[in-house]
Amino acid sequence: MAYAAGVDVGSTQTKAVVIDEHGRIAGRALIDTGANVVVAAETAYVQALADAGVQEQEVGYVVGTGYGRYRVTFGNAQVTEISCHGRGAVHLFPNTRTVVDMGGQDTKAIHVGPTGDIIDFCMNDKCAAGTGRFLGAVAEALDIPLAELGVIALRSEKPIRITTTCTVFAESEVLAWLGRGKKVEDILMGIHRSMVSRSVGLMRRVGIEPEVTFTGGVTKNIGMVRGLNDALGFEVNVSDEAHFMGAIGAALFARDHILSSRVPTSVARPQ
Amino acid sequence: MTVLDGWQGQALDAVLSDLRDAIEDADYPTARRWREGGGKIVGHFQVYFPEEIAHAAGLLPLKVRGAPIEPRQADARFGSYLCSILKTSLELVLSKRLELDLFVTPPICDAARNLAAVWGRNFPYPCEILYLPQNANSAQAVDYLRHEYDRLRRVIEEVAGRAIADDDLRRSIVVFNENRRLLRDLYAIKRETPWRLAVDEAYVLMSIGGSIPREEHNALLRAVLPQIAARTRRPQDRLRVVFEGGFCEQPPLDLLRTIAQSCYVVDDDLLIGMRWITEDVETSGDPLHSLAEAYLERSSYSPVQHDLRKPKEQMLLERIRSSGAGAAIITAAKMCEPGLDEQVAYASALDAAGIPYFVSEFEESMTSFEHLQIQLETFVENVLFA
Amino acid sequence: MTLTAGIDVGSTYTKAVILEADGRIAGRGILKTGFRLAEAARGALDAALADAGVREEDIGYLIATGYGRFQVAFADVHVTDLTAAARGACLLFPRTRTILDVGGQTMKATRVDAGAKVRSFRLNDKCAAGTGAFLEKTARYLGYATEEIGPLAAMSKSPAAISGVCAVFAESEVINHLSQGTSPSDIMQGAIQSLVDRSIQLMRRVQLEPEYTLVGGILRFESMGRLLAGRLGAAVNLPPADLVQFVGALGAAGLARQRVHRTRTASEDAGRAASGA
Amino acid sequence: MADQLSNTIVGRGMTSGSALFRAWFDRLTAAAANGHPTAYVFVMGSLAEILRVFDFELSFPEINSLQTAVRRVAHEYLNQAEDYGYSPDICGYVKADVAVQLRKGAHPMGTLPPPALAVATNACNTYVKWAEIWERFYHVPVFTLDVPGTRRADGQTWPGDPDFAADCAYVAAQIGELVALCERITHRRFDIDRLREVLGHANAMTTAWRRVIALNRSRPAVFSALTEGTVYLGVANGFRGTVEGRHYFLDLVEEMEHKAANGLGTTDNERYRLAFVGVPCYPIFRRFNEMFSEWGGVFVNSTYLWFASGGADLGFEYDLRRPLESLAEGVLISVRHAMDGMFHQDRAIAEILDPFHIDGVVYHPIKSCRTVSTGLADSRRALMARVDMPSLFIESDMMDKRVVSEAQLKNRIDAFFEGLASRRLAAK
Repeated sequence: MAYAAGVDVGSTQTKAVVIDEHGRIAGRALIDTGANVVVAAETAYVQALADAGVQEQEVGYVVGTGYGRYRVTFGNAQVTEISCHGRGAVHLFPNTRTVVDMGGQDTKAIHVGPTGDIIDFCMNDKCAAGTGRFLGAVAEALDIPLAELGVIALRSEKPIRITTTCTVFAESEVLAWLGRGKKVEDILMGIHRSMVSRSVGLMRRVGIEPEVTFTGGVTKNIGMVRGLNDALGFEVNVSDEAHFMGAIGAALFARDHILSSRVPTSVARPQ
Repeated sequence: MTVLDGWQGQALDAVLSDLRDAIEDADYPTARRWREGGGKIVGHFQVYFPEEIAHAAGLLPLKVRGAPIEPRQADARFGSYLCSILKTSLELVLSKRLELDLFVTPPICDAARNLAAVWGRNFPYPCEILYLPQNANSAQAVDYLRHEYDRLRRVIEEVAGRAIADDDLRRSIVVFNENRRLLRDLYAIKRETPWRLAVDEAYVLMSIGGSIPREEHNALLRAVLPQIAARTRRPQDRLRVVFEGGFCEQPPLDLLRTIAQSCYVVDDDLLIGMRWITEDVETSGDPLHSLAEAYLERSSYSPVQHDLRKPKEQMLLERIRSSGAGAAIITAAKMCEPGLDEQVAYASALDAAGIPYFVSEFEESMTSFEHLQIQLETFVENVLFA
Repeated sequence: MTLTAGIDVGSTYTKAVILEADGRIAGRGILKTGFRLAEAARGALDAALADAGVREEDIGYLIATGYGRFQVAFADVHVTDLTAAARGACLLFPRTRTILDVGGQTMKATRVDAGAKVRSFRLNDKCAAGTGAFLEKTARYLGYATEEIGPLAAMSKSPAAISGVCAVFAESEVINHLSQGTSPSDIMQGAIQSLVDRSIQLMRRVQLEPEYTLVGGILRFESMGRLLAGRLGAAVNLPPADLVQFVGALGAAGLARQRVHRTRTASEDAGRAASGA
Repeated sequence: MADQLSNTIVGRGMTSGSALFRAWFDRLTAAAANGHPTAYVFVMGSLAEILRVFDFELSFPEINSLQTAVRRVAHEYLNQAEDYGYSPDICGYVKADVAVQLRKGAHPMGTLPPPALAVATNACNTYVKWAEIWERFYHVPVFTLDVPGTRRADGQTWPGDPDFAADCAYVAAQIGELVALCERITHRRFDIDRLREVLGHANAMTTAWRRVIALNRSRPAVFSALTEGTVYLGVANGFRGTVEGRHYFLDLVEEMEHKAANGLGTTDNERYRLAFVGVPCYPIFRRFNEMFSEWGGVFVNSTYLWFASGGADLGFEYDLRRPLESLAEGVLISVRHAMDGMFHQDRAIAEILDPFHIDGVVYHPIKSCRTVSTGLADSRRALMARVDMPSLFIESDMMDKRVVSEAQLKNRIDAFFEGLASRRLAAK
């Protein structure tokens, strides 16, 4: 039976996913992208194959996505992570109409149709303030593990109002608030709130139609998940695979191609 | 109907802190009270608006001056490279914090001219542009503006459901003349005895006038001005400065307080629209013509009006001279094209005149002032401890 | 004889310098700041006192600077680190007119007059790829250590163009260069050049005037001074290695000394006047 | 036969267009040398009609500035202006021009003369701030023509309405004041017959401009509204009211009609027909278009061709029997049309979707120009609420490559076409 694969080369991490004909995830891998993008793509792919216990020749089609998609040298086609996140989200949560993805350097809001096709999308253009990278900088400044930020934030009783979420100034900002004797949890909650309202602003641009599926690395942050739920007034979908959503979407596009190779199904650009 | 209560008979500091809360309350409580009393509101954007015309129809002219709030809904209706006040002003109405019956904006800048269109696509009530003359030097300007005011009168009459007689207008002009006179007195205190009135205190006293009936504002000012004059505070060794750059978007009170810590702001252009007309408006004759004439012939200056008779840098030097300031703080709101353009001309004029100044940018939603504070301190300590 | 002291409470390190009446450095102390700023200031001062072998009573005047300056209860006055750094630079290089101070997150350009008085200054605005942190991030991303940055950049043949205003997006430019197969050395050199260009832009805003002095944490990258000089086409003063971290504290101490001196001469004049001399 | 004709006229608009540009900048360079009086004017409300009567050379700082970007040196000019004190956040056109002035007119295409007179309109408030800069540099007369725009959506007034009459009287009075000013500067009497002549040329060009834009309804598109259209636009502005301009546009109509009649497209790979909203991305002008053409995307119309032609797309024709009055009316109606985009653009775009067979709309708001960018997100919402039409919203700049991230743009553009592709698949 033929397998399909997707490789998502992101700015900080590279993810690879192998799926079977039924779209079930057979194997996955996640590694730091590092300096050599080509090698990262190959390594992740090989690890995913191993994880699935699948031979390379059993894979019928590979789609590359993410910033480094054109460096997936062994890929058959490229699709942007925007299309892939939309596709992946609808595959895991069929009623998804809005996708919000928080990655390292950008936050995306995607409005999708029933089949996962992109109706509209929007990303932070001008500035990377309030993206996943900012949380990383804050974690560094406070010397707290990234995973715990959200947990600590939830302890806050009176969050501060914070509007500057520029990564470059994360440290001085946080120190300034500490200097003013604010509690760590209140600072963190302020940060989470401001990040939430930024992403809700993006979602409003494309129109918030439930269900909303939250994807990307930041989904691991319980503070952001709760924040989004509160701001939207309903629960967002979060999958354990949220981290791999781009790669899953890419693999699904690859699978389309295998299943109906007669019709030119790939939305990828004709080479 | 009164919309601002509880200040009568209170001590000055208590009044000031109440006003501060009212100003910082993004729900515009005084406007809410006015509507609950069945009144209608004409919201007008910065800088200048002939409020007398709305007042004469028994409406509340309300100065829409943004708010320190997250533009969660407004963001989706604008691009990225935009000043904050435009977004938060729209956010105020999208979030129902503020409800209007008519919105009017003068096209003071390229961004603001878009406001009436965006606003109009999102709300059923009339949203208008008031084309104040940009060619102040044309012989035709006064007549044109008079006709434009007459057009505005017709629009307001429709909203108010009643006619506006010339005598109504004359009565309103009398009220606003007194208001302008009282504000001139307020600024005289800042200029002559700055230790009696910090810039943030003067600001709340003036700013509240933009969201309450002027009769109430006049009563308030009449009551507090003597109390301020009676304040016994010791003059301190602080830098006397002019604050420039507050003609449209308003700096947060905390920013003004930060400045007040090290400077006496003896004059400024904060909410200059409220003090745009510098003398009493003619109360006899054709009131609309008098208002038009005053706008063009007896008025202050701002980066958003071009008038060959008012080179802005000369006007600034005059403001510094007449207020006995020793330095200037030249700010502009982030992304404010006219304000940022003007900074350059101001700076070179101040260099030529040998007046120390420092240039900065602000945003109404700022929450941290370290960046500004350190620059301000450096500036002050190097002017004072020479 | 009166000693003076300067304490610079920075976000990472707190430094203290004690000056002799004649302006020579009597002693210094440095330690990590941590979250208790007042204690850090106290500790740094004690270290400096010990180093100088003097007692606190010998200190006639003390000025605090740095972001924690307000926490130094025992300071006579405090000044901002712009003022202090400018003064420190002028003490080390008296003909300094333009000072560039590049730290982890901020970049400051200052122009001073012959009396070391600050005439004009500019800070980088928020949205600055041009800070030390950016170089380290880039290096880390490329898989190199901070101290390898110099040598790595030196190997560059055609530096990559990095123009992004936002540090994070500048990083994405780095990633794109990588994904286009640009060599790490060219990327590193490109990052440094963009930093140097930003520095010069900021210095122009205060009107370039020689001599130039470079201070701040950026001096960890020894190539920075050379590159800046190259782009400026003029010599750039660099503080001696052992004083790099003490420029601010030194400046504060120098200002304190000037203060003491002025008050003393003032009282002497008064005394002379009284004795009718 | 058609082939022979093709060889002679296809592409003529581009070649003779760039020839005219060269000649124009040579004339400006000459003026810089011999001191021939030059007027600085803007594309919205240039009032070339009046200024040509007094034989001013016309310099369009907007066009000069965008040339520095197209020739890839804009950043040098921007930096110089920012060193001079101008903020990174303000209009890049203004800054590039400030640098040109600081360089005594030195420009990639020659030497630009200082102004003897500057005419600004409120059609863009930044024009007024810009003109104040020259006022300070050169102490020359700055004339601000104030054109009252539309007051509210659907609130346009027309001849016969007293409100229109009041606006028109104001504009007419100002034109009279400008004429008097020109007479003072040039020591020449105003020649009404010369004005008739100029208005005649302007009429011919306006009619042709409308025709050229309309001809792009044909499939394949006969010109790219983003690339070729921008060159035609430059001639429409720079040569407004001249005999050269008249001939150029008569030839252009001929070229476009020939291409339309013979099915000659601007590209042989037209897969998606797009409308462009906003200002081009000059720092990567060709590359920007490539990112679309790679997918077979062709821009068949553009709001830039509307507002940046000063509203000429509206096709107002002057009545030569009453030149001055008609000029006042024309300026009021056309400039108003150009500056009022925010009120009616979403409807105007909806109206061209079918006739131009448009598959998608690309919005390109920019940092530099708040006049055209501020309301785009909202008017896009309005359009999408009205019609089912894919659209793309990308932000960059027309001058400042620091905010033009090619990787970011490409990512969004690719995603947009992926969406168009899957839409096509679904339709099958």
